[in-house]
Amino acid sequence: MERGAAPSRVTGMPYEVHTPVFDGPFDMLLHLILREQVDLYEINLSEIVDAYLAELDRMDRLDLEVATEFLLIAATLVELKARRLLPDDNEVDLDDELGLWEERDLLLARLVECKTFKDAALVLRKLSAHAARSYPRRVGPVEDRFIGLAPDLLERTTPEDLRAAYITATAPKPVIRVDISHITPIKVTVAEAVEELVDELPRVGRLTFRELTSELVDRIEVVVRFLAVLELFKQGVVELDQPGNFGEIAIVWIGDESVRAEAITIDTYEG
Amino acid sequence: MTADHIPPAVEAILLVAEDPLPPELLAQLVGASTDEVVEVCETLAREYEVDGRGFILAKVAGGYRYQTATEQAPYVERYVLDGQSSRLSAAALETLAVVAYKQPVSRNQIASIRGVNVDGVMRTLQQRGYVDEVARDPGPGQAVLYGTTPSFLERMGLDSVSDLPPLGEFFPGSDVVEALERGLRVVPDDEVIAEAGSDAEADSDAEADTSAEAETDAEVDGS
Amino acid sequence: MTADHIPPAVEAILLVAEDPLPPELLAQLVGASTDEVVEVCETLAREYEVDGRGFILAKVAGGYRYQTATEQAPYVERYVLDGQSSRLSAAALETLAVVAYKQPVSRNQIASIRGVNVDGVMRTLQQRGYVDEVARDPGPGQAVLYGTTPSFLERMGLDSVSDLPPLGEFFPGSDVVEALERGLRVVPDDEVIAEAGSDAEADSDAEADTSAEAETDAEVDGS
Repeated sequence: MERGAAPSRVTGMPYEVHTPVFDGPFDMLLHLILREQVDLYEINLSEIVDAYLAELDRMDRLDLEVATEFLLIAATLVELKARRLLPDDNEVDLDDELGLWEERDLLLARLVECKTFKDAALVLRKLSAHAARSYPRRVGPVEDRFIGLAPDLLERTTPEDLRAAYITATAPKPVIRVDISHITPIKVTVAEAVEELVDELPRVGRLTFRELTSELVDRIEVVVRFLAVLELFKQGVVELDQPGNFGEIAIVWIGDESVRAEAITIDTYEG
Repeated sequence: MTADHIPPAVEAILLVAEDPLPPELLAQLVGASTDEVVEVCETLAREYEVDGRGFILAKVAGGYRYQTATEQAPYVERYVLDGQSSRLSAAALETLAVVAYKQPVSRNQIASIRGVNVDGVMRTLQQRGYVDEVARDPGPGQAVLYGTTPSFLERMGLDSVSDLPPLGEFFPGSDVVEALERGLRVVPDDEVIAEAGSDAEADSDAEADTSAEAETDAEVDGS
Repeated sequence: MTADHIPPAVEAILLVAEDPLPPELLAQLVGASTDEVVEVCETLAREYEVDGRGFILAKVAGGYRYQTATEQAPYVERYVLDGQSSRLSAAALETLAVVAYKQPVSRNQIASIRGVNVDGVMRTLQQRGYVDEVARDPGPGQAVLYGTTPSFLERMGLDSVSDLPPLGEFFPGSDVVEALERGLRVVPDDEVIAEAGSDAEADSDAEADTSAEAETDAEVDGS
């Protein structure tokens, strides 16, 4: 569902409960540097490099120019980071050094450009939100005396248009959302569910999934709990046992007491 | 005494309406009594006339709708003949599509699929010769059933109705699903917005048009 | 001096139009000069506003059209079921921003500005009719160049692309540039490290800090 969203597990900073969805590596880099005020030294580069590789993967056909560029950015980042980590040594080639500075400036310029358009996009969002509140009249002539006048109204309509129109006409109409979040706050993040489980499971020791979710009303909450359990399983702190298909799932805590929720790495679950 | 908010609300609704709107429906939409709405409409109609507007508010088939003033007919004709507008409105196209795929179908069935009254649109389609009465429902009430005409098929370049693009492989686009889901969501809006982050990438011709979205938009605007 | 017959004629034509009508076309239809028509439309728009009408005469995508007044949106939305077009995601909006400001622009140029592959987003935007191919790069490779469409302008409620605020307004402030500069520093200066150190201490009582540090350590060790 969520193509191209970079993994948002980010090290070098406290993980966030409301994990932002990144639209590509630049986005992630901008976010890390600007909002977290960290420098490259603190950033887990593999995330960003992974994100670049994921972008390369996404390309329908490998576009050499773009691909090279993406690789170049990733390489520059690695190089910058390596330079930050290694003790200064005098044998650095001056040309290499200058080249790196150049690459860095280029990268800086591009981040600035990217940021510029990000902010410009906010204006587009505002404009379209405003425009959406003014509905155009698209009724056309309604009087009988004009209806017959116009040349063939189907001239520019294809069978495909008709199919699309049918689909639109029969698509379920979404209901107006009633925001009741202020009445019943529902915990929907996997991170929070993990936190609860890590808090509760060591005390209880063993629990069935049914017991775990018996008080939950919302299906989404059940799903979130389930993801949290899977997460704990992946981390090796619980064991799962299911006697058969659709059987009761038993969750057994096998981690030691020192396990803390924050140490459980959460992959992002979208949607 | 009529509340001030009613006249502009009535004007706005009538502006986008495809069919004449009965005063009862208008009253419900703007939160007023039917009498008040009738009074408002009559006042508006008078104002337009006094101001010498090119449009009038006409009472047609038990409802109100905007029409062009008769004296402006020559200009309107010139525009219509010009061919600039030779296209079915979205509402008409949807109605035609429902008839095409569901025929034989009654007007009530179409209205319940589209969620709006379709009398006006059906009249237009019938006048243009794209749909016609094809049968009577054998059940009680004997509703008239509609279908598409040979002239419709000809214009669409189709041999028969069975040549219409199949609907079989259709699954709601992810934006439709998402809009539906959003309609049911109770999560904070930041998250909704973040999530919407990738929906444009999902391919879907069906635009998920929702009033729920309008709400989200408004919130974005306000933040 | 504007002839009296023009305003109502313009009103009547605009009432039956389904798309924004350029003043040139209106002028031709009502037998007036473009300037006269523009003046008439502006006067009409002002009148509707002064009279507190529920509709407005808007200039969108190079033409005039009737729209509902934004304040009436809540009432209109009660009636309109599917008037809203689906939300644009952040990715779509950013891509649109690049196309709008840089047009004509190739897909590669957009990708390199956004630092992300844009094939999917561009396809969706093109399907929705917001961007389109406008030219070919005369250089080698003859890349397709994209620009925004009238639908884009309609969606944004803009008369023309030149009505967008100048890009310069969005150029990040010196604090942002500085932060980025600091983030990409080649040589670790003592100050930055010292700062980072004290930050970590200050934050340590804030929730969920420890694991993060543990991971950073591991990562440093590993590299």
